[in-house]
Amino acid sequence: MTESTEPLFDLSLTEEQRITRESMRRFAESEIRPLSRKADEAAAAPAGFYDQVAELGLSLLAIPEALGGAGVGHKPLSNALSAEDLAYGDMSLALGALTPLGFINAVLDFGSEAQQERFLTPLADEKFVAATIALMESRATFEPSELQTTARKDGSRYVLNGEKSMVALADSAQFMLVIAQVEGEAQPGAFVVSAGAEGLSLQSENYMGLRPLSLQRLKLQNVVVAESDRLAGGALPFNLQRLVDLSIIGLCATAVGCSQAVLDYVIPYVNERIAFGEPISNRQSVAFMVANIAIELDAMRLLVYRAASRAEQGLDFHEQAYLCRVLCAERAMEIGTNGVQLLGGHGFTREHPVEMWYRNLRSVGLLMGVAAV
Amino acid sequence: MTESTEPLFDLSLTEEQRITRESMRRFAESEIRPLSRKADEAAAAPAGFYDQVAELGLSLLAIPEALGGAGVGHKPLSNALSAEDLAYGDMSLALGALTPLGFINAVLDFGSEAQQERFLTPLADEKFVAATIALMESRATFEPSELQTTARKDGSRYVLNGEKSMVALADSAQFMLVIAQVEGEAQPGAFVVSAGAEGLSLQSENYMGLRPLSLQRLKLQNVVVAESDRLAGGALPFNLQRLVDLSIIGLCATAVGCSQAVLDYVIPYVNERIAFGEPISNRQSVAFMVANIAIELDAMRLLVYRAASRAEQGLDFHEQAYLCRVLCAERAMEIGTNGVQLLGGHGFTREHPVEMWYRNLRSVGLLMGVAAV
Amino acid sequence: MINLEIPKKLQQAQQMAHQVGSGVFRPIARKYDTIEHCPTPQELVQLGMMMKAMRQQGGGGNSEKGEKAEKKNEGVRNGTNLMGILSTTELAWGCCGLMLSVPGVGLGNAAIDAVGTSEQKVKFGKLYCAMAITEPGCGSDSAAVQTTARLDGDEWVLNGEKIFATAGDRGDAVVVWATLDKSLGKAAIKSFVVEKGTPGMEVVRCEDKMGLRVSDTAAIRFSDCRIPKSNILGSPDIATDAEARKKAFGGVMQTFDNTRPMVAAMALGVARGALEITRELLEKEGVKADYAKSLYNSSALQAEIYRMEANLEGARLLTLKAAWMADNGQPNSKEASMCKAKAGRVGNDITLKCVEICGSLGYSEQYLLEKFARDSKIIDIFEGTQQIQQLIVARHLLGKSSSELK
Amino acid sequence: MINLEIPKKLQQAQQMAHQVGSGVFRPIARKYDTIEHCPTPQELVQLGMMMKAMRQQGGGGNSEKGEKAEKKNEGVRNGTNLMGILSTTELAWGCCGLMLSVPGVGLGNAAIDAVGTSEQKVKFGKLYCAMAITEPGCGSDSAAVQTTARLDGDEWVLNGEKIFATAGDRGDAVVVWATLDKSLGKAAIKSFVVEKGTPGMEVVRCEDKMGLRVSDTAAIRFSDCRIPKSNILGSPDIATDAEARKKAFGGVMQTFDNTRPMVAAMALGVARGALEITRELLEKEGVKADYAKSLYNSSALQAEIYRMEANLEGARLLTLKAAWMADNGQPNSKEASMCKAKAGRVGNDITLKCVEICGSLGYSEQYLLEKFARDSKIIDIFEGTQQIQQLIVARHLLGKSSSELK
Repeated sequence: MTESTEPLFDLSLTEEQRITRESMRRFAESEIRPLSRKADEAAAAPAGFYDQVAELGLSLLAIPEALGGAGVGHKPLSNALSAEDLAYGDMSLALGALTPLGFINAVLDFGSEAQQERFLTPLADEKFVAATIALMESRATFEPSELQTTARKDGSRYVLNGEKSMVALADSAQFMLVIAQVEGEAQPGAFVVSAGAEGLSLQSENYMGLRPLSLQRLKLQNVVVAESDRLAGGALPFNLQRLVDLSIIGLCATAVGCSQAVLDYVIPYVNERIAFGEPISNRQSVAFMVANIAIELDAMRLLVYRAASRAEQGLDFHEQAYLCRVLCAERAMEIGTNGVQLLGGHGFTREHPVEMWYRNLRSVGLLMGVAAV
Repeated sequence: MTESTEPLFDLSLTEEQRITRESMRRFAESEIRPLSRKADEAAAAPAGFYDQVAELGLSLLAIPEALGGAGVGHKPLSNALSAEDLAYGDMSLALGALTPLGFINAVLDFGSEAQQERFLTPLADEKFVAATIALMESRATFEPSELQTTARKDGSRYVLNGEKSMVALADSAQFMLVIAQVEGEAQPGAFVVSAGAEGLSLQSENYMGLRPLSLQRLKLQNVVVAESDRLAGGALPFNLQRLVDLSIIGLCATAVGCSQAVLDYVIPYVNERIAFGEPISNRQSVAFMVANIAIELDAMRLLVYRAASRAEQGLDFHEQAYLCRVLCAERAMEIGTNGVQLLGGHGFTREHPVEMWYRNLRSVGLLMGVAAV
Repeated sequence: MINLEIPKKLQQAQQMAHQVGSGVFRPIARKYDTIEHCPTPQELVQLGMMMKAMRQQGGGGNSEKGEKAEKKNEGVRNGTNLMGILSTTELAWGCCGLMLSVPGVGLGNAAIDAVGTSEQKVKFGKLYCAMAITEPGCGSDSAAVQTTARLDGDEWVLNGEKIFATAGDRGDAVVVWATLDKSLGKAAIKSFVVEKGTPGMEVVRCEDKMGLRVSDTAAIRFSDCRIPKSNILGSPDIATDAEARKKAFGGVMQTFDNTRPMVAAMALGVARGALEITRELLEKEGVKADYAKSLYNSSALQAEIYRMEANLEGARLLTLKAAWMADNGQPNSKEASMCKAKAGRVGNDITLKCVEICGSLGYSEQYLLEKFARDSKIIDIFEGTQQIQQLIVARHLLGKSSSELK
Repeated sequence: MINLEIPKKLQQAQQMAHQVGSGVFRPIARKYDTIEHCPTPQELVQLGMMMKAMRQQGGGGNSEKGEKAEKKNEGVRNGTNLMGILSTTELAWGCCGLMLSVPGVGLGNAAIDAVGTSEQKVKFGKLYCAMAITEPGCGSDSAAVQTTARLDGDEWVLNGEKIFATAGDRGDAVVVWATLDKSLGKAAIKSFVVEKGTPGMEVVRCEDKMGLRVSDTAAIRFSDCRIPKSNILGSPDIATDAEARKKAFGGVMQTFDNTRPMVAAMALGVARGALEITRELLEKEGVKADYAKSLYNSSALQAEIYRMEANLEGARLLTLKAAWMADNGQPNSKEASMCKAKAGRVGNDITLKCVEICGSLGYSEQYLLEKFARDSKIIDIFEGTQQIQQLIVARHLLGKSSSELK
């Protein structure tokens, strides 16, 4: 094969990615993991945690230089790698750390220059400023393209009504991108609602896992949004599918990081745990479970990388994101439950993190709209 | 618990069933199993085989005494037990042996006295007289309630058009019960077509498995059936669901027999086969595969028994038959493929029967209308 | 005659248990999941007395009936084992954690029923007995017990540490596995009843757990803990020849033949509970699993439900079979492990799947689905993990010893 | 830069292979499945010559490129390994049995490429070389080889019996594993090239098989079969210390690092073939898998397809990764086994599922679905069973020797 400018099939990191990964991973191991259990028990991120996250510059990087950021732009692949690395420390805290970035990416993709200035400048802060996306609604067959939350046009403004669920960081978000069915239009629209808007109320809810993520219900009763706060198109026309797919990639990337945590935790455990006179890892049923975690985990990872890389290259990535979700939802849960199984009764106690990972990994099959990379 | 006439939860056989099972099982082991491979290679039942089957009296038992039978009537549970036992010898030959019984049961259930006399008397023979049910059609999303084969009423007769597939023993059947959508009616109807009827043509087809069963395509071009040959109701009104469900129970019962054959074959094999200095059954991956075959097999069996027993007791059994199919389709195939896996490369050769069982067991997820018990 | 329907007589008991599950457990299930470590919930105290009374009247599962059932050739019996499965399923349907917290019926009671003398059954039958087998170092390896029992005059002296003793804190007594002589292996393992408050017995901690949070799971330390000589269950003799040794340990292990189907029943109850809620939530959205079309011509959600129902039904019937065999005096070690293996994994699969397909409702504490998905996990672990059950089944099938198939 | 798309340069080769698969193999796939034992199909002879020529021109997978790829630090390479995966997938998509029957490119050639000297690569590179490892008594236990090789003057004398040698009958030569000294274990196992027609080498039989029926699978007996001294691949020395012994056998086993991803690619091709036919048949009935709605809001058939596609994609990417690592000089034993494990089982699952969901069309010989479901099974077995792959992966992960984790 002669040289060509066309990209080769490649699994190597760029130098920049390698350096970023190293620092993300170090942060995950030294700063996040030690907080993980406490955050889960408290169902809240530890005080000051997100400000520490802000120092990593996830939000700043993406925001245009003119608005106070680093102007790297929307980089789904690099973001997915960070999601994976942070989630190695803790999946909930990683998703929380990435939540404003999801909002920022949506504004970068779909917002006008004026909107970018208005909504991104406040986020370009040394401190963590939360912003989020409100997409899901609480019913068993929720489908993002079939929303019950509505936006009715009324002169130069929209009136929003409905109820959103699983809105991450809803209690601290300065902006929320509310996705609603626009009356008289075929496609849903995206509306930036500011914290404290009239008619907006929050209802805290507890979940099986991702407890520190502050997933809340958001009620909208005649919430008024100026027409200028609707993200009606910028670099790209508004595209809910794209937004959902990027959030799926982000979520799946955190599932990869969390699953890797499971693998790295069970290996020494099964090697050290003695039963029937030998390490339990000398038993095929144990060893094969570990092997399968590694196999499925690597498959998950490669699907995430492919979807993210396509997104970053500007190729279609809907199908890839879809398959990513299908594989990760199934396999991440398998890894979660086998992680507990490998520790036996001990795995069921909160002395070990595997039970928390089990609970967190169940979200991969159902969560949408969070942490769009 | 005091005594009561209400039946207890019970897994014991009646004395009669015990005796029948013994002779069926003996026949399966000594007469069927040795023919199994040859029949598969020839894609035909060995000459004289079905006459030997006739001596077991499967058909005769069900036919009323007045018509030359033993008058035991329609006994789904006993029939299912026989299906299981015969299939222990060979699944295809068992299904073939039971095919006329499916027709007989349909006539017993849905035929008038005159029809019973007309269609059952010729089957009450010492020799094997074939009769069959033509239900399936060859398309990927076939659904028994949505038939493309049609019956158009024309005076006192019906004109049938369409194509049926996977009709067992079609080349030797004296009668075929053709299920067709009746024009102007909501439900399909059942029509007895005699061999050699004008407009009827057969097309032989080969399948992955069940090769000796002579599964054929049946073309109907303006085949005329007298109104009196439509099974419009007897002991019960015609009910396609019931017919399909009974055929599912019959098929699943043969899957249980065949899966048991797999289990009984692999146990000595893995105990005797040496690798890495020990019997391979000393390895958990092998041993657990065997354990799981036994576990799933017993679950399959109990679902079959429950559905068949409910049918025999006159209770609703649609849901039970449905679940039976769902479980058996999945687990029987799992057992089939693991049976081959346990023999490794040897399992892939036709020196051992496991590859044939693999092929036969795949039918459980798709075949309908054959061997209604 | 083959009949896999539940006779009306048993249905009555089943319905009673269901009423407890739905009327008593369900309304307080979330509350006690949240509270976690607490004294026995008040709502259960009266229930415990009622159930104990029922037990003694023979309504629920007394040992007398169990003995009768052992006699063969009396015709088919549907006895205490089957009854136990049915009622356990319904109670676990309500809340498995609360079921395990009802004072009066512990796993230790099952052990006493299985191997105790009539005298012991009477004496300890009144107590709420926990079971303490597992030790910090031994997990599923029940034969590796390090806790020792030494006879000193008229008393046994126990030393060692136990973990994962369900109701070990709230119970009146604990059945403890201990070895009379470590060098003699399995045969020297015996079980002893230690009443609460006995000096030298100390509850070290109650575990923080993912699920079954209302149920207490205690770590207990025995330091020169002295109990009466008569508190040993079974014979104090240590079998001398290999065959007898195996049998002796087998006797201890036999308890599992009764308890494993009960634990399988817990999985059945939890899974059915999850599946029912899921079906209700889906029906609200117009998705009805009515068995109208073939599996592959159904919707994805219908297909999932059919698959779950099929596997649940398989697990249920295997469990009923194991219990029926016990009721009819048939050896059922293999079948007890088979049903535990199938129900354990199916219970976990179903509850997890239900959370997934109900989306945010499944994952939220608004419904019990997420709780069931947490609770179900331990059922595939305790009373012998999935892997241990498979080992047992495989050894039976392949005719292997535990040294051949490790 | 992370990019998992196939570059255009490789796509061309891929498309060429696809055309062979679709234009040459597919039309005759059923015919030769039915004929079974036959001489090399005429349709393949010319193809074989063409492919050999391509190999020598460096278009297909020559060893020179392979060597270059071994050198590190030359920037990322997409070389012969990746190319091999892509073309194997397409050819197997056409018909895996025919692919294995194309004269000229045998598994033995891969072994010669991996461990032969440059001289041997030239000399034997022209031959169509089969691989003979397995023996009647040893299955997956490659180290238990009983066939012996004894040096007698300038010749090796081989004795023993081999089974499951793909193309062992039709090939020009066979690469045979034999031991120089049974008492020295793995380290004494060497591979030898035996040309067809060598006296003392006899094809005993060709197996009747469930699938891959056109491909010949030979049992070969060696009775005092004498071959030139130079026909040994690698060094004739037997390593003396434990570490070197391990390495020596590792060298033989290294072949697998190249062949396992190739076999995984076969599974990918067969599975994709089945899935594509299935999608076509379903589209005829109006069922389109267009990724329009979430998994659980789709139909059961759509959901099945999505699941199959997802797992196939996982297997595909794992396989590409293992090949990419080889191309870039990275040790890939673990990854070779990972992709073989995943692709092997996924290939079998998918082809079987496709038969099921297409109903009578899937089961019938009218389409190739049932054939794919037969062919796929051996792919999860040969070149190391699913279980062997898992063992290898587990040993890598857990840092275990083969005596610790058996």
